[in-house]
Amino acid sequence: MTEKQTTTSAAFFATLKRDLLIAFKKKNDIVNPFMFFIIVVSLFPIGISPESDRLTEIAAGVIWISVLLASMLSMDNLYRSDYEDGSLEQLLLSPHPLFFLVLAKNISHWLVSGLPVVLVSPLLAYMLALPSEAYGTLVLSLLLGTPIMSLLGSIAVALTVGLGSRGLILAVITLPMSVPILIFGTLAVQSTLNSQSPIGYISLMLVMLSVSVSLAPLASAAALKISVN
Amino acid sequence: MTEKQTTTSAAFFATLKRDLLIAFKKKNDIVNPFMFFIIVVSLFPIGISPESDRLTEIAAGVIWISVLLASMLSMDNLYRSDYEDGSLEQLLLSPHPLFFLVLAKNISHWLVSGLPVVLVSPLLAYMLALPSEAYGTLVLSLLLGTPIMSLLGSIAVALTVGLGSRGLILAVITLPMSVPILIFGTLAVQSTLNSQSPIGYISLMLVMLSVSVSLAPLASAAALKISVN
Amino acid sequence: MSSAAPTTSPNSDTDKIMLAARELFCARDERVLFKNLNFDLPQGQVLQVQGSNGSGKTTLMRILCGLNDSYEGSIKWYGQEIEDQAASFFSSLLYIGHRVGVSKVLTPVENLRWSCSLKQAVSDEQIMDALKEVGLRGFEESPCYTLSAGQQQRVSLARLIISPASLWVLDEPFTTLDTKGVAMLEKIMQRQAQAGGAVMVTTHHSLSIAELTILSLG
Amino acid sequence: MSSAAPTTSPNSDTDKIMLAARELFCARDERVLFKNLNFDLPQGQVLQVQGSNGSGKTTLMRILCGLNDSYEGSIKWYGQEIEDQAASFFSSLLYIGHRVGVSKVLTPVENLRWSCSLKQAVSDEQIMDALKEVGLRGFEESPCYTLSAGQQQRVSLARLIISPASLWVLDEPFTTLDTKGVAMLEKIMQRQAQAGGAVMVTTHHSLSIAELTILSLG
Amino acid sequence: MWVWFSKLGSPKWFYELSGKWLPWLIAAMVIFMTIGLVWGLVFLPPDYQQGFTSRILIVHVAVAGTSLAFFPLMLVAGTVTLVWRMKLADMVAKHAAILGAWFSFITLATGSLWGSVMWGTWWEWTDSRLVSMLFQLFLLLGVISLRSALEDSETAAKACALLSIVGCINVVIIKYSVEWWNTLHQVASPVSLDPTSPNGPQFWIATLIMIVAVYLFLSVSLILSTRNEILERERRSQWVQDLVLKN
Amino acid sequence: MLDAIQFSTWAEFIDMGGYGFNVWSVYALFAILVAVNLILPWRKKQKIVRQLKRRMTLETEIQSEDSSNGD
Ligand code: HEM
Ligand SMILES: Nc1ncnc2c1ncn2[C@@H]1O[C@H](COP(=O)(O)OP(=O)(O)OP(=O)(O)O)[C@@H](O)[C@H]1O
Ligand SMILES: Nc1ncnc2c1ncn2[C@@H]1O[C@H](COP(=O)(O)OP(=O)(O)OP(=O)(O)O)[C@@H](O)[C@H]1O
Ligand SMILES: [Mg+2]
Ligand SMILES: [Mg+2]
Repeated sequence: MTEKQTTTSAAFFATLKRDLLIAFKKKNDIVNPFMFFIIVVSLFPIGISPESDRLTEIAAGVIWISVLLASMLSMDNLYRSDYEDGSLEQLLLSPHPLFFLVLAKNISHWLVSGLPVVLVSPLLAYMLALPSEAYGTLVLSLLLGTPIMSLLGSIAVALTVGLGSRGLILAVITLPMSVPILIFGTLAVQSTLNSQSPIGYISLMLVMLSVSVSLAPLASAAALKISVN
Repeated sequence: MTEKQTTTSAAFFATLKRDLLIAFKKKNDIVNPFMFFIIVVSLFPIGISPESDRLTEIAAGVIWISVLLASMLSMDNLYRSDYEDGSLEQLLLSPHPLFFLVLAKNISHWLVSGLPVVLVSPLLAYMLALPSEAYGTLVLSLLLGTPIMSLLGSIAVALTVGLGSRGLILAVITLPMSVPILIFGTLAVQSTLNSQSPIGYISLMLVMLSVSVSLAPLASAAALKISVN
Repeated sequence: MSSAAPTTSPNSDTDKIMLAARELFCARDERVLFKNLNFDLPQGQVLQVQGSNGSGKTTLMRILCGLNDSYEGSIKWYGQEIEDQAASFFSSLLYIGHRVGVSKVLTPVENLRWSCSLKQAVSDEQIMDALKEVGLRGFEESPCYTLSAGQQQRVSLARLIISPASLWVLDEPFTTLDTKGVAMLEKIMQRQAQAGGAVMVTTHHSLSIAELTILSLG
Repeated sequence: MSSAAPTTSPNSDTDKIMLAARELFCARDERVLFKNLNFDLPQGQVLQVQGSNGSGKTTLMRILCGLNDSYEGSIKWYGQEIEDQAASFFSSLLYIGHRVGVSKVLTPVENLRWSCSLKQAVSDEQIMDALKEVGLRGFEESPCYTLSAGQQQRVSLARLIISPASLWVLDEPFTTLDTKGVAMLEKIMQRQAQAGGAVMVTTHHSLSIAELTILSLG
Repeated sequence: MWVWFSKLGSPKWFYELSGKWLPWLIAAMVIFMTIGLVWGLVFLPPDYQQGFTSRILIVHVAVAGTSLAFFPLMLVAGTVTLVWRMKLADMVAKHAAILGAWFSFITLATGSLWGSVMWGTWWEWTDSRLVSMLFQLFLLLGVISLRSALEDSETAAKACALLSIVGCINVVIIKYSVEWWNTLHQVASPVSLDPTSPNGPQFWIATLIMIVAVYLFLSVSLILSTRNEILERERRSQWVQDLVLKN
Repeated sequence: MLDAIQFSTWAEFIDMGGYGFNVWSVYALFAILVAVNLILPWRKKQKIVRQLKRRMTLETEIQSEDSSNGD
C-alpha cells in the first residue's frame, strides 16, 4: 500500500506545479498585482505633484510602499480558494511535512505576484524621476524584500483564511510587520543616492530573508491547522 | 396575498438595518478600513521623510490616496458574503425596485467604512503637518469624495462578485476611474492652502456626487443581475 | 381568488395554471440541456423535477425565477408574460437554491426578519413559531455559523412557513436534512399544495406527496 | 446515547481493528455533542454514522481525521496513538468532506493529478479510467466550474477509485448524487470493504451494503 | 426587430460577408500602408525645426488618433450587447479591448520616443495627453482583466459591456479633468503639443495616409479576431463543422 | 521622383539625422503592432480549425463507443 507512496519532493513539486497552473489559468493572479502596482504609483504624481524635482524626492518611498501594498493585497489568493473548495483540508491530511507543501505554495505565489512587480519597478522608477544610479539597489532590495513580505503575509493569510472579509484585515496585520523591510529597503536606496554603499542594509535584508524562509512556513502550517479546525 | 406586502421604503430600511447589524456584529468591517487608512498614511513618513516641511507638501495627496485605497479595498465586503450565502439571490427576487435596495446597501456601507475614515482624517492631517486652515476643506472634500468612490466601486464589486480573488481586480478597475475625484479633492485642498476659494472644486464634486447617486445604483443593480446569472 | 360562480368562458381553468413553460430551450457551452420543454404548473400541485447529475435541473429552476436569462422560449405567469407583471410575480415567488440565503453572522431570527421583510411585513412571533416548527427551538439566538449544515438549511425552510407566497421553487431542499426533517418538509409542501399554492422542487429522493407530478429532464 | 459496533469479543483480533475510539467527548459552545462514545472500526467494514441534524456527525468525522482537536478521549490506529505514526495514518486515510476539494479552475484531470499525488504516484491512465468509471467521460478537460454540483462531487469520488488508502472517511458523499450515482458509490464502498479496507460514512440515506454497521449519534 | 438587424446579429452572416470583404480590405491596407511608410521614411523632408523626427510623428499621430476610437467603439458594442443581446457585438468588443490596449501602449511608446528627442525626457507627468492616455490604457486593461477573470462567457459579455459603458463616460471625464489639472499647474511645458505647428502640407498628407492605413489595419485585425471568435463560440453548430471539414 | 528621396547614402538613411534610434524604434514598434495583430489571429485560426477537427473525430469515437456499450 505504501510502496507507491510519493516522496516529499514529488509532493512539493506537484503542489508547486498545481499552483502555478492555477495562476496561469486565471491570469489575473499574475497580471493584477502588477497592474495594481503601476496604477497606485501613478496616482502619486497626480495627487502630490507632477514636477520631477518633487517626484525624485518621494520616488523610492512611493515605490516601496506601493510594492508592499501590492504584494500584501495579492496574498489573499494564497490559501483562500483552497480553503473554500476543501483542497486545503486535503493538503493538511497529506502524509508529508506541511512545511514543504506550504513553502511550495509560497514560492509559487511569489513567482507569480512578487517577481513581476519587482521586474517592472525600474520603469516606474524612471517615471518617478529616480536617478538612474539607484535602479540596481532598488531592484535588489525589492528582490529581497518581496519574498519576506510573502512569507510573513502567508502567516497572516493562514490565520484569517476562514474569515469572510479578509482584504483589509490582512493589511492591518501585515503592514505593521513590514515596517522594518520598508525602512531597510528605502534606506538602501537613499544611501545609494547619497553615494554610500547600501551593502549593510542589503545584507540585513538577506538575513531577514533566510530567517523567514526557515521559520515562516512552520508558522503558516501551524496557522492553517488552527484555521481549518 | 398582497395585502401584507411591504412598501418599498420598509424594504429599504430593513436592508439598511440588516447591513448595519452585520457590520456591527463583525466589527472588522468598521474597524479595518479605518485602521488600514491610519497604517498606510503612517508608512509615508517612514518611507519618504519624517521632516515636517516635506510632509506638508505631500500631506493632502497622501491622505487622499490612502482614503481612495481604503474605501476601495473595503468595498469587497459589500456584496460578497451575500453572494456566497445566497442572500443576494433573495435580494434580486424582491418585488421592490432594486435601485433602492442597492442604494440602501451602499449607504450602509459608506456609513460603516467611509465615514469613520473621513472623521479621523484631520488627526492624520495634523500628523502629516498639513496647515490647519486646510482641515475644513479636506474633510468636506472627503465627505463628498468617499460616497462617490463607494458608489462607483459598488459597480465594480457587483461585476466581480462571483470571482474567487477580487481584492486586486477591483482596485484595477476602480482606481483609474477615481482619478477625477483625486484631482478635484487635492486641488480643493491646495487652493485653500494658497488662500484661494475651493468652492469651485467642491461644487464640482457635489455635481459628481449627485450624478452618481442617481445613476450608479442603477448600474450596480444591472451588474448584480449579470453576475448572479 | 374571487368567490364568484364558475365562469363558463374557455379560460375557466387557465387562470388556475400558475406557471406555464412553452418550448423552453437552453444550451450552456453549446451543450444542449433541454429543448422543446413544455409543462404547466397548476395551483395545488407539487412538481418534482428529476434528472441525472448535470441534466439542467438547477439551470431550469433559475431560469423560471428570472435569475438566469440564457434561454429561449416562453414562460407565462397566469397566462401573461412575466415582465409585464414583475411585481406580482416576485411577490408570489419564494425561491430557495443550493445556497440557502442564510447569513452566517446573523442569528436565525435576524436572518428571517430581513429575508421575509423583502416580501411582506412579518412579526417576531411568526418567526419564532416558524423556527420552532422546523426544529430550531433553542437556536433562535445562536449565530448561524455555529449551526450544522442541516440546521442552516432548516433556517431557510422556516421561510416557507412564514411566507404567503403562492409559488415555491426549491432546489434540492432535502440534501442535508435528516429523516425527521424530510418528513417535515414533505408535510409543509403538501400543506402548501392543499392551500392552493404550487411547489416546484428538485430532488433525487422519491417523495410521498399525493399532489405530486414528475417532470423528467433526461 | 451511543450504540457502538459489537465489542463482544474483547480485543480478540486487535490487529484487524483499524480505528478504535474510546470515551470520546466533544462539546461545542457548551452544548455536549457526544460523550462516552466508543466504537471500533475493523477491516472489511462500512460504518455508517447516523444522527439528526446538528448531532455532531461532521464534527466526529473531522475529529477522527485530526482536522479538529477539540475533543477528549482516545483514538487509536491499529492499537497505537495516531501521533506516534502520523505518516502511516495519513497515507492510509482518505477524507472527503462537505467541501469536496475540487478546484473550480482546474479540469477534473488536473484536480486529481494533484490531490492524488499528495499521497501516491499516479498515472494519467488511472485518472482517465477513474473518471470514466464515475461517469465523467467527456468532461475530463472541462474546467470544473462548468460542472454541476453532482458532477463536481463525482470528481472527488474518482479519488476513491484511484486511491490505495485503506480507510475512507466520507461526510455526506451522497448529497447531490442522482440515483445512478448513489448505486455506483455503494458499489465502490462495498468493493473497498471486501478488499479489506474500511469506510466510515455519514448519510441520511439507508444504504444497501452487506458489510454495514450503524453508529447512532442521538 | 428589423430584419437586417437580426441578420447582422447572426455570426454566420457576418462570417460569410466578412469573408468576401477581407481580401479588399487587406489589399487597401497594404497599399495605404506601403505608401505611408515609404513616404514617411524615404521622402518626407526634415522639419525645419525638428529634423527627421517628424518621421516619428506621422506614425505617432496616426496611432494616437486611432486609439481614441476604441472606447466609443466599445460603448456602441456594449450597448448593443446589453440591449439587443447580440452575440456578435460582444465578440467585437472583446477584441476591441485587446487591440485598443495595444494601440494605447504603442501610442505611449512612440510618444515617449518622440518626447525623448523633443523634451529630453521619456515621460512627463505635466502633459495631459500622456497622463490621460495612460489611464485609458489602465481602463482598457481593467476591461480585459475583468473578462479574463469571469469564467462564464455570457456573464463576461454583459459585465464587460457594462464596464465599457461606465468606462467610456469615465475616459471623457478623466481626459477633461486631467487637462484642466495640468493647465492649472502651469508648469512650463518644454514644447507644446500644438498640432498647428508649422509643418509643410506634405507632412499632413502623409499623416492622413497613415491614418487611413491604420484604420484599415484596425478593421482587418478586428475582423480576423472576430471570425476566430465566431468559430470558437459556434463550434457546435452545423455550419462551422461543415466549414471545418471543407478546410 | 528620385530627387525627392531625402538620402544619398544608406548610412545617412540609417542615421536619420542623428535620431536613428528613435525613428527606427518607432517604426519597429509600429511593425510589431501590425505584425502581431495580424499574425496572431491568423495563427489562432489554424489552431482552432485543427482543434475542431480533432474534437469532431473524438466525439464520433465516443458516440460509437457509447452506442456499442448500450449505455
Ligand atoms: C491622446 C492621445 C494622443 C494624441 C491624439 C496625440 C496626438 C499628437 C499630435 C497630433 C501630435 C503632433 C503635434 C505637432 O504637430 O507638433 C503629437 C505630438 C507629440 N506627442 Fe502625441 N498624442 C497623443 C498621446 C501622446 C502620448 C501618450 C505621448 C507620450 C508618451 C505623446 C508624445 C508626443 C510628443 C512628445 C509629441 C511632440 C510634441 C511637439 O511636437 O510639441 N503623445 N501628438
Ligand atoms: N463553529 C462552531 N461553533 C460552535 N458550535 C458549532 C460550530 N460548528 C458546529 N457547531 C455545533 O455543533 C453541532 C454539530 O454540528 P455538526 O456539523 O457536526 O452536525 P452534523 O451532525 O454534521 O449535522 P448535519 O446533519 O446537519 O450535517 C451543531 O449543533 C452546531 O450547532
Ligand atoms: N457556468 C457554466 N458554464 C457552462 N456550463 C455550465 C455552467 N454551469 C452549469 N453548466 C452545465 O450545465 C449542466 C447543468 O447544470 P445544472 O447545475 O443545472 O445541473 P443539475 O441538473 O442541477 O445537476 P445536479 O443534480 O448535479 O445539481 C451541466 O452539465 C454543467 O456542465
Ligand atoms: Mg443542481
Ligand atoms: Mg454535517
